[in-house]
Amino acid sequence: MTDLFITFYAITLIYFALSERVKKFIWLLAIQGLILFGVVFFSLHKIELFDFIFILVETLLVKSIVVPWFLDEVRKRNHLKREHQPYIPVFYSIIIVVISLIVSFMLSDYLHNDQMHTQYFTVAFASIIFGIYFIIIHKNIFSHVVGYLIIENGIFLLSLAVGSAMPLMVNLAVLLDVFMGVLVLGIFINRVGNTFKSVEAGNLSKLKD
Amino acid sequence: MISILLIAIAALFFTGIINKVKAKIGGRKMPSVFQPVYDLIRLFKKGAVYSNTTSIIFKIAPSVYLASVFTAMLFIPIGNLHSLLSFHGDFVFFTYLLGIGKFMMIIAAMDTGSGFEGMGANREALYSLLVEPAFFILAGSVALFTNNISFQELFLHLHMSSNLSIIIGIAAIYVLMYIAIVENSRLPVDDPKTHLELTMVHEVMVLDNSGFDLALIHLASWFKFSIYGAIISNFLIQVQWPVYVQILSFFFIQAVFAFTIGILESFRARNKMEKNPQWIIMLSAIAIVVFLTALIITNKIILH
Amino acid sequence: MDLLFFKITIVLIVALFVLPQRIQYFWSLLLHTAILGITSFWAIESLFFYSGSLILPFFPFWGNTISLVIDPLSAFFLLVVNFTAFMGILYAKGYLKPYYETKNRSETAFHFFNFLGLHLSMLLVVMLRDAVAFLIAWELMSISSFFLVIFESEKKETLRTGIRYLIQMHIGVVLLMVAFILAFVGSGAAFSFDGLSMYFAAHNPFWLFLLFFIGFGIKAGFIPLHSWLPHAHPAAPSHVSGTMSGVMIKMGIYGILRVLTTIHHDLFGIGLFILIISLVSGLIGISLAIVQHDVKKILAYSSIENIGIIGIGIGLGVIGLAMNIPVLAVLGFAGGILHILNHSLFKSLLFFTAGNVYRQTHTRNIEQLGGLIKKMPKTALFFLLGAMAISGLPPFNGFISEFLIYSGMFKSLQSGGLMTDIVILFSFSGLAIIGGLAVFCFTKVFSIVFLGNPRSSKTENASEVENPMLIPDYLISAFIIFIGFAPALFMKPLAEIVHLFTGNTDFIFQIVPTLNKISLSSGIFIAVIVIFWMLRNWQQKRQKVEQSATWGCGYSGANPAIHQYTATSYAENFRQLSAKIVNVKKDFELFEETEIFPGERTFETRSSDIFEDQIITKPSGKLLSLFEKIAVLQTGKIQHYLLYALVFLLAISVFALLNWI
Amino acid sequence: MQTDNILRIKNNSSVDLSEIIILSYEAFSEAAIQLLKEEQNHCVSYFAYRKENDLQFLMAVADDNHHDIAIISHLLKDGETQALESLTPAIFALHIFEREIHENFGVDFINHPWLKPVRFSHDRFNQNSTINNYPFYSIKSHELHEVGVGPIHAGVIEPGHFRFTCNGENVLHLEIQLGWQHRGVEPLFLKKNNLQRNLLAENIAGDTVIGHTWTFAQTMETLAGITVTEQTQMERALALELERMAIHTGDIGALCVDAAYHLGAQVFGILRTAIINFTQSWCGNRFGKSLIRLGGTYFPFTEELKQDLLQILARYEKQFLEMSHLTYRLPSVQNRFDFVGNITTQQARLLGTVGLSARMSQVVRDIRVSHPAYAYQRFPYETMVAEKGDVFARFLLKRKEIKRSIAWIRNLMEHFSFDASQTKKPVYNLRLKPNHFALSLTEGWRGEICHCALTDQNGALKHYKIKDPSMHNWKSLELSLRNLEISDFPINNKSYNLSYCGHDL
Repeated sequence: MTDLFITFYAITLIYFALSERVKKFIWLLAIQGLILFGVVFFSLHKIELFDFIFILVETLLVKSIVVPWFLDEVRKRNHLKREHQPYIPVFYSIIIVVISLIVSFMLSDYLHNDQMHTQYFTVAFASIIFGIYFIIIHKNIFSHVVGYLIIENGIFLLSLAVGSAMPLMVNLAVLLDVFMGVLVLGIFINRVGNTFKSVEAGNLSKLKD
Repeated sequence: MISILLIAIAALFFTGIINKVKAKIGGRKMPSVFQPVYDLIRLFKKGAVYSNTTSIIFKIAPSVYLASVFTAMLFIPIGNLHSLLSFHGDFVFFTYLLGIGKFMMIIAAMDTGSGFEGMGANREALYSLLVEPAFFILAGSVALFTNNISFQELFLHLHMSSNLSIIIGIAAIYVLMYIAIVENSRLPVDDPKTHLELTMVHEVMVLDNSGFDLALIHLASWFKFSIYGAIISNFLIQVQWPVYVQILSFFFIQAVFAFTIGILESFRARNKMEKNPQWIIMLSAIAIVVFLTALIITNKIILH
Repeated sequence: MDLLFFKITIVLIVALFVLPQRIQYFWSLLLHTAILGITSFWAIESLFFYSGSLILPFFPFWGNTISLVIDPLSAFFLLVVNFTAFMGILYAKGYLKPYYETKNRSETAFHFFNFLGLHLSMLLVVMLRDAVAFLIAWELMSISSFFLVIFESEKKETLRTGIRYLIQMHIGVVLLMVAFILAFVGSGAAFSFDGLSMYFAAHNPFWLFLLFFIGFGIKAGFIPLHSWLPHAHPAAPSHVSGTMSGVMIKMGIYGILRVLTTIHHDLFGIGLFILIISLVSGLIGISLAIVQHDVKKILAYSSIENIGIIGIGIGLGVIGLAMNIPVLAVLGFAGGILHILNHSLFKSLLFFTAGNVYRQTHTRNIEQLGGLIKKMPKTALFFLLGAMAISGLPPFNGFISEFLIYSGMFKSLQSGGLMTDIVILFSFSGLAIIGGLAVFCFTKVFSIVFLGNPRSSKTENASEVENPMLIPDYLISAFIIFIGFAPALFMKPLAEIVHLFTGNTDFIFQIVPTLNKISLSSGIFIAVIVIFWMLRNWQQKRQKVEQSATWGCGYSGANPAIHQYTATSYAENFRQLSAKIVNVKKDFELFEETEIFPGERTFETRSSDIFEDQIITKPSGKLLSLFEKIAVLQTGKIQHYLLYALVFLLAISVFALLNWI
Repeated sequence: MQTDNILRIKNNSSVDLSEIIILSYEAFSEAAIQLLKEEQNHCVSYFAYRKENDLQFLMAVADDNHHDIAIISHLLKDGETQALESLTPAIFALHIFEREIHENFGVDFINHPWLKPVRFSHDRFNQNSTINNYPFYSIKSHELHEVGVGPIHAGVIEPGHFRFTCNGENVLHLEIQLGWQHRGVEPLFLKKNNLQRNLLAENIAGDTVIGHTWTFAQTMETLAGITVTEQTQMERALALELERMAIHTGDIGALCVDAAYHLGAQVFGILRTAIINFTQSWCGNRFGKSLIRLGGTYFPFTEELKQDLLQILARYEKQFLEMSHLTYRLPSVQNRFDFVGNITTQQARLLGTVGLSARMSQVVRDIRVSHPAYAYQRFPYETMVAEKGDVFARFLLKRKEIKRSIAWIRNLMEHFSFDASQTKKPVYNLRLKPNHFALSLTEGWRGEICHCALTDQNGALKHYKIKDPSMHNWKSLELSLRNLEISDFPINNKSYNLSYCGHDL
């Protein structure tokens, strides 16, 4: 069953590469949250109840509801509609995401040992690579936040891959980190949005001067 | 042999159902499901006008096109009903056979020396080239999954037993549906209803065809739809079902397929032309995920 | 065979120079026929009646007798070379006719002499095993083809192209020499192909193979070693380019195959290497073909693509051997080798028909052609046949070889490991894309050249060429269709050849029923076309059929020449997707924002080969300026390529030496 | 600025011809350039007419800030060389007027960059220029192809010929050739009686019946010196806003068709029908023909009609907002509309676009605000602009204008009570002031409509000049297409929805 969610997760990454609209990004993030919930639900029920509930809350509530909702608010307030042309055409992004998926799958086959749940590693690695790539190719600061969240989802999966006790702590830290990040960036965008109509990273360098 | 008949019958209703669904959603009075068939019959009875610019290529292309689609149809089984022709790697032949029809249609469009038709031919050439890998990767995944390389055996051995094979099924149906849409130039790649030549793909390619030739072309694209519908239905029909159930479910699935396309066409706008390539290559990307899944199922990638 | 025979041959060939111009052709035809007769006899004997190698003592050399060895691989190449070269000389009769007025007796004699030389040297290349003799034959082949390329040497561009070609060929030959010497030094075995196996058995084969691959690859035109190819083919007369593209570049493939027969371990890396280079060559070759305007340049780039397809087959075969998947090995090799034959057929057909067009219109720029199907209907149909065959469409021969490769891949998916499967995934996706791109490319060429309305006055006086010029086209077409419809007949000899590599050829015979079904399906397809066509004619007899102008929205003032798609326009949407690879520059000044009433503009595109730019032109330019700066070479003008050769050679040799000696 | 000797009049007013100062061409061009350099000014009409054997040029320049219109004039004597230095290189927006004068009278405009036929009028000076040898702009190349669309389109649009110079899918340049349905409307005005003129005005452009007829009525009423009642004024403005709503709704529907969003297309079609059906119940014609008549009307608006209208509006508004919001938010529609066919503010100013086409590029140009008729003086209208100048901006602006029109109509309904007895019956027997010049401007749904009329010493019409907003805006469509894909043409064309017959006249 976990494999099923893993595959869906891989497909969401392809859609991320294909999409150009901010709204679609948010929507995809919410779906990823749901998929992560599915992953956790079907694979972690052996661990302690408290941890289990915690993770469920985190994936279902935070990842698929709170964060997307918050981002949507930011989007609405700033009238963000669409990315300007990313630095690399979408056509190539799709090819790149596919290659990163293949590499990631092959890597997890190569790495498999008893300490690691390579199931999660497959898309976790691809997700992190793609998140970084996503940040690189987009100009809009809002999309950078989205890329950050994609990486975060990847890290979440990676922490599932590494073990069962450790990840909670890792995750907690990451979660807080991201939460703060989103919050700060959100506020920041809100403020910047008033001065700059289009929230582009290029404009930020102007802000420094 | 029966499978060809079934596919041909389904083809006749396909466009009618799509139109009916679209009309219903748009709140218009519905044309009869048979309307496209009537139109076709009328076309078969008509004379033709040929451009002075055109050569033999233009005249023979529709026949070759329909022949290629018709011959391709011979390879498609339905459940237990065997196809007329079947051999190892027949889906390669199938794809290239459709390719020869496309080749002829493209050069026939260029034969008219019209800017419009050049445009259509050019678009068709690009899109069909982009969509080709998706079909091969999908076929490869299923071949890997079932260890068979002909349509007949692929589907006979396709058992949706585990969770992962369900993914293969869903994703394959999804990709196939969109391949059918690209191949037949429907929304969101192309809109057959938009009235201006400048935005169309397939319709503008056949702008100069008339009468019998045009009827052949229409018939070929119906068959094409029905062929893909049949392939999709094979993913769902189980061979252990009784034959009549198989036939009924074949028609049911074809109808659902047409219905889905009708709904899709009502509720979304078409792509911007320059976005089409990336949208089409996405199908190959999803097909690759299917391939990876097949690798997991066959324990080529060992995960735990 | 002794020296006397050899001497007689030379005398007969040299006799060309004393014969009058009219007879030269027939004399050389006679000689070609004789050569063809003898060697084909050997080849057929070896391939069909005699299992094992046929060994003929040929030439005493430094005390050793150098023999001609004809194993099935050689025999196959002998037949392919003979057929294509013979078609070339048949075609030359008509094609050269206009040149008799401008060229004098010795010039034409020299041309025929070289063509004979090319034919003969190619035959020797595939028969000789001794390294020295092989290299001499190889060199002979390069030099004779050089002289053939510069036939129209009054054109400066042609001469430059020829010299560039010669230099690159020499780099190749030096690399081969180095490779042979390294093997000789490393193993102490015989200085020949047979000696290589001993070397390879004792060492990691990859590096020496790499050296061989580069040496042979320059001839074969693998990207990035291809840069001579798109220049030399258009410069040469059509019968020469047909022969060069049809068989001469295959000599590189022959070399690689010959070396591969001697390697028996550590094959995976080699296979992967061949496969990757081939995929790249296939994809980039055809992409570059799409954006050209020069019909022969398109065909040249498409040769690179086909070398890629051959390489994919061979690469997969090697991987199959390495991973112990016999079905992949057998069908990969079978497909690759069959494609050698197929490509020699349709590529020479395409070059000959393109030659017809050039002869009648005096332009190779397809943007100035159009509507030729009405004036040159036979040429057009032959070109169409070639175009469909090269696009790998059934029921023609190109499909059969691609089908063999495909079925090898699909059949081995289950038995292969993860790595193999991923490799296969990329291979069949790549092959599918290459096939699609070939359709894109050849629909473009065919439609722009032959269909629609004429685009310039160049086509006004065009008429169909004389029938004798079409004879080779008929023969080749018959062969193309024959392979397409009866592929099973070719499987037995193919098995003989594949046996050299795999030792097991069951799978070829297993595929025969499938091929028979393909023939059946093709037959049904043709029958269905005929039925629809007859139905259509029957219906149209009863109905009113009119002629009228193409629909132009009711506007009657339009100029039909500019209202149709051009080659550049056709390629444009593909160019946008592959801008980085095809590197097309537009000479066009965009309209400014405030330029409401635009001024005069011109528009032109140029495509430059990115590999040529990055690997040859730029580095050699930089090196040159570097040398100039440090004033090492004060001599002034040096050929860029010479420098390139030197540096490249040194680098490779040092690299190779450091690794194993 | 030598504005002191320039005659300035208000919208919908007439002036004696003798008051118009005739300048030398140097002074004329200097004044014209001076005036048009200012951002608030734009040329609403520039034409020539025969005054005996001489040629009198008249230019009307509207000043948006001062709410008046400057009139300048020049007389080209018969004996002089029929060649003048063109003003177009300085003021691009004048190109179409000069071309028109050139076509009609053969006056050569030196240094005009684009001196091509406008509409192939029957009495054109150069009879050799025919519709099939229009000198299209062409880029010298073997590698480009041209696509000619029209005059017969696959859909039912009016005839026009569009010549695209393309590199593959990309349009490098578009040139539009019109003039296929030239009917000679302007000369007809001189021959007919007033009722016939009224009917003719209704048929200038079939989709701008109210706009053109109202402008015509104002021109004639000014010349005759009669005024219509307050109620009639309000009715006419109401009809104008209804027309705007109906056509904008239809346009949005047509945009949906071109984006292949069939649901939207059908719903907007239904909504448009609701509005035009109301017009039908009011005056018997869906497009408002026969509603506006000189001096009065046969179809006074009543309180019952008001109730109907309010009901229809309520229903319409709810559905329209819902559907347009859905359309607006649909990602596939957004993808199709965004960044397509962009016209920058600078370009819009250079082209001198008017109406919707100007406002979509942040150029505030609205006659209802700058030169308001009585109805808009009493119930002011606030105009608005869109930002980006692309198809999406045009879609959005149409949507907003509909909303604002509804609000304006509501305001009118609330604060004005209609009474049929307050209206007068039409009068066709008008005595026009002799030797007068009258000008009227109306903001039709497409943009400003300008009618000018001149009378001779007997009070008969001597010259009648119509300018449809499309005259300015067609060039904007040409520019929109530059460096765009050819498949984006239909959607651009629909978003402008310019008039063919309004241009061809």
